[in-house]
Amino acid sequence: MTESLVLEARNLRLSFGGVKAADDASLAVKKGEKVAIIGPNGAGKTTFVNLCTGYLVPQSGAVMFEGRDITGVAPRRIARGGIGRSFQLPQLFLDNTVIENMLLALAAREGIWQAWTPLERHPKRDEMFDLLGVIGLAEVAQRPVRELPEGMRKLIDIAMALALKPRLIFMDEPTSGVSSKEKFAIMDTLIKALKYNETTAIFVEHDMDVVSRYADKVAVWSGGRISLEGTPEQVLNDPDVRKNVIGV
Amino acid sequence: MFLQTVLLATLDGLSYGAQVFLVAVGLSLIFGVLRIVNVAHGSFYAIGAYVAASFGLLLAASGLSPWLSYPAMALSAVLVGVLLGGLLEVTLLRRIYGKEQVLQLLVTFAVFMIFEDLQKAIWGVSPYFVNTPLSLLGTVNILGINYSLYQLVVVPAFAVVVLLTLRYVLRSTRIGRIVTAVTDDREAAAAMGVDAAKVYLLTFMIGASLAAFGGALASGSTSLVPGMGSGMIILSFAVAATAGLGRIEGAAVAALMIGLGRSIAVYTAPEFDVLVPYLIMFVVLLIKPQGLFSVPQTRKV
Amino acid sequence: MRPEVIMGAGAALALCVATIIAPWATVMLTIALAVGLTVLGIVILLRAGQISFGHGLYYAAGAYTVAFLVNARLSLDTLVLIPLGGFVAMVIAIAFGFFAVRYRDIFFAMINLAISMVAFSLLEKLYHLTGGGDGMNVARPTLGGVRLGRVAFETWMFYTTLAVAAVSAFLVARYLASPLGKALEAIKSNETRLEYLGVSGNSALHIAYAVSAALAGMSGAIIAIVTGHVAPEFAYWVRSGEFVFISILGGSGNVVGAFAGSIVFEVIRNYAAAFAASYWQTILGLSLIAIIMFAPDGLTQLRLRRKVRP
Amino acid sequence: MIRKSIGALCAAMLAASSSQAAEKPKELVIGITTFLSGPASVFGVPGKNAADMMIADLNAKGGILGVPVRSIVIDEGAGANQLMSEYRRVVLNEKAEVMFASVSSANCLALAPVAEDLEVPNILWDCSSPRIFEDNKYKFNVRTQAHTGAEMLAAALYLVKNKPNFKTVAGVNQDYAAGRDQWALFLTALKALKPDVQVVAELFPKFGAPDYSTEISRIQALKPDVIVNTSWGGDLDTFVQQAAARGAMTQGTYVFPLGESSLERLGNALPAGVVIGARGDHYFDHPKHKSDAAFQDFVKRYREKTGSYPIYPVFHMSQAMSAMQKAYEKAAVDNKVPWPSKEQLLAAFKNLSFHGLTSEVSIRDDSQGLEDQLIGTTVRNPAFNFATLDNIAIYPGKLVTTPIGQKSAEWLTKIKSDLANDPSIELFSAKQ
Repeated sequence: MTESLVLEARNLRLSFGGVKAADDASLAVKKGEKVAIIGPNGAGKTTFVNLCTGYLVPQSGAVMFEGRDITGVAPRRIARGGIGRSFQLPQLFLDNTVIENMLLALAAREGIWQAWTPLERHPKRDEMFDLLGVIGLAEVAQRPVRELPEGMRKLIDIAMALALKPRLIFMDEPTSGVSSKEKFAIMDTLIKALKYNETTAIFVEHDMDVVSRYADKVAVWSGGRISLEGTPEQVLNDPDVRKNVIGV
Repeated sequence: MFLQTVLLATLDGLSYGAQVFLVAVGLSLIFGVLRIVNVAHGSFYAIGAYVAASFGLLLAASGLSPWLSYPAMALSAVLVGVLLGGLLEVTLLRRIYGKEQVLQLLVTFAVFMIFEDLQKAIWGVSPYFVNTPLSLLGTVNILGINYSLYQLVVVPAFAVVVLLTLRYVLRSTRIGRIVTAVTDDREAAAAMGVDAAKVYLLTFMIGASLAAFGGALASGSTSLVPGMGSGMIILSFAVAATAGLGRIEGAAVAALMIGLGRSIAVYTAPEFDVLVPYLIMFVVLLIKPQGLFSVPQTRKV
Repeated sequence: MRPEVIMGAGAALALCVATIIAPWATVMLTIALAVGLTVLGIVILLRAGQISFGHGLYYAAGAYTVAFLVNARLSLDTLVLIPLGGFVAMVIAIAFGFFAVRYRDIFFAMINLAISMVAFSLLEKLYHLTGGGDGMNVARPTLGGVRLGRVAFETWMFYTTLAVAAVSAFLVARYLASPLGKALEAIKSNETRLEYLGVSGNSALHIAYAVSAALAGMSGAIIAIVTGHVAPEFAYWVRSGEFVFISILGGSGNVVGAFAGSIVFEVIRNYAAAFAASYWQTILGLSLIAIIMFAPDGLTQLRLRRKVRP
Repeated sequence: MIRKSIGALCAAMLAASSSQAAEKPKELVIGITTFLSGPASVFGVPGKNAADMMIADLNAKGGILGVPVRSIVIDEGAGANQLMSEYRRVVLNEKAEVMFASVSSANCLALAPVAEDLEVPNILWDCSSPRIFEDNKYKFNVRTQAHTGAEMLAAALYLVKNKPNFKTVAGVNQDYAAGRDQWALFLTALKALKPDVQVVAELFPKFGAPDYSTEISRIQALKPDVIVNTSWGGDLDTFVQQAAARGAMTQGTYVFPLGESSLERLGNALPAGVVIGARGDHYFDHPKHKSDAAFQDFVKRYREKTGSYPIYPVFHMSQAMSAMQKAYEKAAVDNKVPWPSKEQLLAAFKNLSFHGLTSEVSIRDDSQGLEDQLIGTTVRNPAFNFATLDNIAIYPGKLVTTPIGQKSAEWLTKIKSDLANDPSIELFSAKQ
């Protein structure tokens, strides 16, 4: 039954200092799905991502990835196992150029443990230029990340996760910090990039236009659990969701 | 027999532990607020001791009451802390708060080197010893062994007074709460509109005064020699790290541990008394990387 | 790479010329180059934003290895002793690294300080084994199978050290430019991202730690051979502080800086000692402050680790 | 710089080719290693002050063979490596003809082979390790004073002679090589002289320890008859002050073989009845020489300059200076040259007799100096505001120095107890 599931979070619980950060949270994601996680501001949607990617370890419950139990496994092993992640605030090597960031991701995938060939002459470096091309950042490849605007950093952050060729990617608010004019363009690019590697995607999102347009499934995070899930139409028309999440 | 050894070791370790505590607590306080590991802290200890000794000699020469040597110790601690500590903070440290922690550490390392020469230039190289405080109070006999009241009671008592005062000030006064707030969460405190520059200066002067006070107390029972600060800084560093940087009560416990550890070693394995503080520090850091009394801090992504 | 190679070659040539013009400076320059090796090790750790305030331990490990081997009358050659010193230091670093690389920043500095002070105390304590505070004399070994007189030995030791320094500098430069070296920068810059790329920052740092200890060990071995004496103070915290001092002096931007800094340090120190014997500490202290305050360009590699916020 | 270096190079080549008849130099450069920083500067700085005064005196009288002397001082406190490179620089670059090394035994052990290597005459002016000449054969090194073996033997002889009835002994010694050597040799001698002696504690507090609470408690608990402490400088002062404050200074006989250097500083803290050594024949109120005009004059001028009475490094420096002057003069006369070559100078050191401020010292074939040892017991003297010595015994260097070819650690096991009553020992007491 679980074979077709890429990710399955089962009854995750975690509390620090009396605050229940996760309280019986469960979610199942099928291969190829694009799942949006929405929820009220400050509800701790990132906590769920952190639990699934090993940054936080649940006190009870289990996280299954492609049928294997990855509960309590270190983030770097989870990353090597095929789960990529981008962050709400991009986590980049600010002093380096865009391509250097990408090349480090490439080297991480291809084997970082070599100390002879300079990174900039990595035999597969063209692949990274291609990937930057797909997401439309080829022109800034040689610019230091520090000089780029937040929206571009966001994309680079995602591109680094994609460079690992993950089978599942978590994206934490991919369009935050991007002007509303650009967000659809960016999402289009990302969806294209996901298709490129047949990657399953889970993204935390607060923009309902983006959610309704790109998600196959929507899950509502509220009270430390997935309180409701369904198709975008079902969920976005739910009266509770309309009141507490969307705010109409 | 074992209990007696422990009791004697405790009595022996008290004075030493108390002095180390005074120096370490200043180091810890400064780190907590300024986030600087102040290598020059050992110099404040040494200079405090020399200034107190000079006062002591002055008192002896002027024929005033020898009991004045106690207030003179406090006075020299404050003088060193406020004048020299203040000068250092205002002229140098203030300019490096934005820099990498390690660079700050190196700047204080440089200051330490300069202070070493300064001490020699002012006080020369002959050992100073002013025994007025030590000989003034006499001895008490415990289990057939004479202890000097100065080492057994006065020095530890001062340490306890300092500890209690610090606790009171940090918890129950406005300035203390500000200092605590800065120690616990720098950004939040800055956001609350705390005048960081003032808090830093004040903390540094207090921390330096504490080190100088530790030195002043030491001047009553130990020789003042060139290089005395270098040994003390590394020891108080060990205490502060064992306790967890920024932890006041922790420093007291760690200083006692190190004081006791050393004297127990002299009783049981005299070969290894020198190793004790570093071994304690090493083992504690292995088990609790942030020190015994550190508050766990979770980083968010 | 290219400009660095030219710079390095030019500097090496200048040094050779210097020893011919001023033979008395040969030993001083040899020592400076040897110390530069330890500093090179510090520079590697600086790439990861980490400072060891206890590298004196590895420096002493290399030096004492040589002292023990020479005093055991095994008749080992200098060219064997130098790598052996590096090897022993590296083995210790690999073992201790299992603990040390879990720490970062000031705690990394401190755990290193603690272990080096334990080593320092032991070297002083184990009097019958290590000669205690007196240290040990190291009789002059053969060099390349030849037993040389003082002047010839000093000259050839200079060239040997220069060769070791040049090869090390080249290898380290390659290392720092390689994926593994770049992973070190990533530790400083953003370790969270590194972890999510599937790379263990601890392992990358562990390797760097071992390499840097091996360099310090070779450095200590050369010092032991050149000065003919080892002492516990090699492992004292002030010595470790000096290494960090020199790395700042040279700037950690490139590998040549480690040696440049080391030579400048040695010269300042010698002249300060010669012309102001009572004030050499002040002169060194002032120059350190001046560099940190007014020459931040040499310090570009040392920036605050990025703070991460949600 | 370059011209100077080329000049130096040529000079060096010239010097190498003409070892027979050396050119009389414009000045005689000597290098002196001594502590200017760190705790041992209590010895190093008085030694340097003494050297400065003596060189000024020497130059005022026309220098050595008409050549003025200039000294270059090297700080031993900078660490062995720095010291060695400075030492080389002074020899090779500054062209020092004679080196004086050093206060610390560790540094002597390190520098002796360097001097051989550099082929520069090296006067071991203050260090005490017997290992220097017992473990090595040196051509360029010469010691113008005694070594630890003689110093400890004299103290042990004095103790068994003056306090014959003790049974237990405890040692409190600084934890570094010299401290351990001193205690080991003292104990060896003591056991040979008094085989039934019982050692109740051997404590080695850290060098530079600020606190001896535990050690003093243990002494009070164990109540040994004799307590031996070879500490010096601040460490000895701290120990005595803390012990005195706890009434521990009067419960047994204390033996401080290096105590002479702390007498003045300790003031009232040091009670009467403590056995004090002086690392040789040194005492500002020396019973044999206090009426010598030169001695009186020097002590007076030294006090005027530094505010203190001279202590043993001052005397050691006077011996080294005198030995150097004597050796140059002897070599010039023996070889009938205006200025001796290096070889001629080294030859002159053999069996050289000279005296500094106090009694005559002679140098043996193995380059070790034979120096008398002065030991006394403290008394409270109204003329001084610190404890002075009385009941002084002076042990001839020949009597207490390990014979050539033997090792102190072995030789001391074989000494006989009647050595303490040898007629060559000179006794001085205020009562006589």
